Amino acid sequence: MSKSPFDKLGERLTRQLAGYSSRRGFIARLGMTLAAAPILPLLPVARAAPPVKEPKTDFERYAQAKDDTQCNYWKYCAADGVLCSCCGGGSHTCPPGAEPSPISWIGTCVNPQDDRSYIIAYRDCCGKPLCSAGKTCHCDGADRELPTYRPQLNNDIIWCFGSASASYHCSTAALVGLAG
Amino acid sequence: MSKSPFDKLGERLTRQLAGYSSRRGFIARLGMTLAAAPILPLLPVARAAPPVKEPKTDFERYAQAKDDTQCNYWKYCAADGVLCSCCGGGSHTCPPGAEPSPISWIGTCVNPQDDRSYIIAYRDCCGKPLCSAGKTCHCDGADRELPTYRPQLNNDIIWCFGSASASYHCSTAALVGLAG
Amino acid sequence: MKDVHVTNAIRKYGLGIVVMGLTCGAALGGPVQAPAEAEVSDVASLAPDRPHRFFAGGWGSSGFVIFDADTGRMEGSVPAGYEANLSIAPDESRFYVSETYWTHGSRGKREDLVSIYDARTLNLVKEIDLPGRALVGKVQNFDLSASGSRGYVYVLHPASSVVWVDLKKQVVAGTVEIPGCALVFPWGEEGFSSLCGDGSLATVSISDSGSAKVTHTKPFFDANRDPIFENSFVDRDTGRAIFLSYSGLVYEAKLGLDTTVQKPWSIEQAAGYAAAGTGVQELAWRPGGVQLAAYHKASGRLFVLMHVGNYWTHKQGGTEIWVLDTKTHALLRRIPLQPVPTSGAADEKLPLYSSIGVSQDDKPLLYLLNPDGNDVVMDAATGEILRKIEFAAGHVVRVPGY
Amino acid sequence: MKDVHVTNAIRKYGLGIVVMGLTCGAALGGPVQAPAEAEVSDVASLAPDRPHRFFAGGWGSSGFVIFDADTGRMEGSVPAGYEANLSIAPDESRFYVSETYWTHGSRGKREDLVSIYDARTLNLVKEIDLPGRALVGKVQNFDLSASGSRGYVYVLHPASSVVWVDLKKQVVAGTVEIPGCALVFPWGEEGFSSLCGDGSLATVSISDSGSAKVTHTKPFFDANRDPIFENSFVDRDTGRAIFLSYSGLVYEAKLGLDTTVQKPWSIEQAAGYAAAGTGVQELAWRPGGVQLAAYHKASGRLFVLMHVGNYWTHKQGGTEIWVLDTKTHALLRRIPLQPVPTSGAADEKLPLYSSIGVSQDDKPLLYLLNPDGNDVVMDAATGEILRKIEFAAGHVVRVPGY
Repeated sequence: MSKSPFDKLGERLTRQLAGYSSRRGFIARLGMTLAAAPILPLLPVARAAPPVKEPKTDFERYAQAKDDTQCNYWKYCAADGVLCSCCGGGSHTCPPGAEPSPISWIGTCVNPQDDRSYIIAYRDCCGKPLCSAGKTCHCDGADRELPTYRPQLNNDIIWCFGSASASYHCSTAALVGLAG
Repeated sequence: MSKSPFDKLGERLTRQLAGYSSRRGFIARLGMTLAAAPILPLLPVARAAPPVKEPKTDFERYAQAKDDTQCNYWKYCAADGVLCSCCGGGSHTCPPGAEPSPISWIGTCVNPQDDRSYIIAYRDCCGKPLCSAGKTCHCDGADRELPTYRPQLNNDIIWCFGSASASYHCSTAALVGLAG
Repeated sequence: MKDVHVTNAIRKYGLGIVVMGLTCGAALGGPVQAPAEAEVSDVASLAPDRPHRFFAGGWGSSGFVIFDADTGRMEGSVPAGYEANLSIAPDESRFYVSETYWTHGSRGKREDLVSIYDARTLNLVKEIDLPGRALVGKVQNFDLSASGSRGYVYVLHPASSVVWVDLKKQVVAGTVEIPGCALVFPWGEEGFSSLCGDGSLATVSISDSGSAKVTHTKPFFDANRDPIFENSFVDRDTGRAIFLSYSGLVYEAKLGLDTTVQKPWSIEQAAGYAAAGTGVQELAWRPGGVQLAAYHKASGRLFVLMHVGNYWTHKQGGTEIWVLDTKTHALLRRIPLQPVPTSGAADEKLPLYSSIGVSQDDKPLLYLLNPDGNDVVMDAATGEILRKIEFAAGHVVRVPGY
Repeated sequence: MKDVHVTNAIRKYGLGIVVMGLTCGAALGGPVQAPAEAEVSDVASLAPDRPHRFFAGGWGSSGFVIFDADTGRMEGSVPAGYEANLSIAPDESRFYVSETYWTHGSRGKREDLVSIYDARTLNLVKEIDLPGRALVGKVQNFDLSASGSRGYVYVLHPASSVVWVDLKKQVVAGTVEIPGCALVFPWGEEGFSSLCGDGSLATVSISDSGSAKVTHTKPFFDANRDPIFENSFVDRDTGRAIFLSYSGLVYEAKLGLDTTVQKPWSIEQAAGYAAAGTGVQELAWRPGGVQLAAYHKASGRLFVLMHVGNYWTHKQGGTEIWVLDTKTHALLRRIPLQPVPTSGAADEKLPLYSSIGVSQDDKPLLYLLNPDGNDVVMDAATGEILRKIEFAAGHVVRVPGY
């Protein structure tokens, strides 16, 4: 099977990112496009991306940037699961006692405040039972979500690889940087 | 502490019943009033008890003898939990793969068909996860139900002593014989 | 005498509660006069041959509940751990559960298993320890070979691979890596296919000695633009497979050592519409849900949960079922679905049916699950709702014969 | 250059999805112009000193959820196994969970534990293996000594006993049998009392060396006719205890090496009614529910869920809260409760509040739980509903300082 350019990009990044991770061997073997290391340095970008010109998805059209305990908060465009914001954590913060997965799956969401696309690292918080927040905190975004055979873009997988326990507690969405 | 006559009765019966049980030591140590052995012989009685003359509880007034998947089925006057009748079992039958607890707690219920009081052995079915039957199958009868310090008459205790796993699946109500 | 003693005890404590010892009088030889007979505490077993039996469970439930769709009654349940899946032996003698436990609930030692249950007693026969398994709730993450002699467990822990289990010897027999691919679609006794991120199918053949060979078809679909749903189908006996894409294209294939894939056809075109596009503001009838489609092997009929939406609404439940003949590429029927309000609140988001199954007999029934646990049994031929079943949770539906 | 490469990749796959490597350009020295800053993935910790924090959980839930009643927000959760209970260290530095696991969900090896959590990080500090514990969801099946140096776990497995745990050394220190008795009501550092089936209290003193001595009070209540609810109260610091009976009698006691019990008074008489009888057709206002009463130590106020019913309705939830002053034996207030319909169906059995807790500060709040998960926070002084909290499950409510 010939690898796609996308896969090659992922591998290159994986190698770079593995340098930040204490689980280098694991991540290298995983061979996915991913965002590693639970503690990210502030990531500068070379130049600001232009506002999005392409048609927006319905999620993007109705997204808001005020309340991160609602499914339509802009960073959750491809979030699947219970929002950690409802469970004692925040949009990029695990609730006390949970462990952010060292790797994550990836989405691209439009920020309604500046109309730009951002890369979002969806990190599950792991090692505790399913958070029992109310139904309005159970989200199932599907923008650009792909099947399991594209794992880095799938949000049904329990993204708890590399954490002490792979038991799913809740989901976060950390802004990584501008897309494109 | 002086033991009550009731306790003494319980102990005497316990000793007798322990003869039927493969867990004699366990049951003797438990020291409760109980109905042992999952497979009971048909129990003859010396004489038929007269119809109940005392005031009935509300449960007894409204009890029915037709549908054992309803909480108001007469034998469930002190049943607490999910009815095994809703889970693939019956009023005195565990669902497939569950194990009836060798001992049980005890209630006395009035059969609306003959207006007589019967002794009911409430045996939990054990070793499987909680049965996920619908809400109408979750019963919480309280007729003559006493606190934990009278364990043989308490229906909040998981009655899975002596079964391979004490995990609660559902509750049954087996008619033992006439009361008084 | 004992009776008197007992009666006193009852009176004194005002409870009328004593135990079987009351019946000791019987030892004195009194005749049986009790109007109701003492009951034996026993254990039920599962009836054989119930073509209208279905299993519902998966994420958020503690097992697979077995329903008899002809009565609507629960027949029993098969316990299940985290992100579990269930497969039914082709001869219906065993149920197999692929599951994961941590020894202390959500912490402690992780144990991945295939647990084997007797299909009559539902007693646990054996637990087979796995080297790992994928924690993702997809119906095709676990399946059996045509005869049921092998089980295939999809693993993503950390690399994509498949563990195959010898179900006769009840041991793990081997692991085969399938980089870039996922899930298992078994054919015959020889192997299985997997869907791959480059738009191909991986063909995995495993010899009796356990050596595995992996080849790939040419890419035939675009995994980025219009991927194939994981909820696709193979007839294990014949290798005939039906792959459905996000936009509603059906790829029919013959899986095996020499896999062939036909040109796709559009279910929207079968309904007289234009083929659905992939634009994020292109409204069309689209397939969507969790276990969003079901396939009746004997007739070749495909049942798909459909809704009107833009692209990327592939997880939305159905407002209609489309019944399609995969042999003639014709739409046979559209069955409207009425979501059932559960809270009574005016602002309630109505739960749509998100999972569908079909029995494999010649009078097939449809089973519809929604996230709030109001399941429906429907006549597959007429669309008539035969009964509703209140059920706690679950997105996965399994039927005998598949 | 890298940017171009990336952009091509995005265009080719039509997804605009790449990872952090996009930002590699930064290494080339470009200035920061991003309007939104990259976010660090971190972990929250629990704030100290929240008198209006409460814990809700128990049967049917996977842990104790921690709520901040002043905001209604979830602060976090403490995982919990089967029929678990939670105790809060008096200095609020630790949370202790008594719990039971089977290694494979509902089968496998049974393990009974006291699990210790850090109260700021909610990280697991230690699991202490127990020789057993009672599988019954009663709030007094696990409690701590006044200083928190000892934990007492009620065991019914098979005989009635109490395991005591040295929480400084984090080891099981001993077991004391309490035949015919149940539950733990600790006093000071020396020991605890238990309720007994003969109507007495067992007084259990345990020396520093670990030797236990069990004595009994005279019987003072009738366990068959009018038993004391398990949901009774002791102030661990003073030994002052409040025992409430099915019929509404309040027995006040001073627990300790020389336990004394006062004559009971009737909460119905405090409300101007006749004392409630024990007849099965005697209608009266009666206490009922699961965790049906709460006690505010500083003021001596007792809050009881009340309903109108016959005897043997002691599990029915409340339609009123009665606020009683245990010092003057006076009824201070009756707060009507409005059950909230959840299904909208006309025949719905309305869920009554079945559990109540009260914060221990000087502006106490009441916490009301009902089985369908619509919890309420109420001003204990006025009965005003301050907020509602949607919550999944649980019958047990715990508060700091108790």
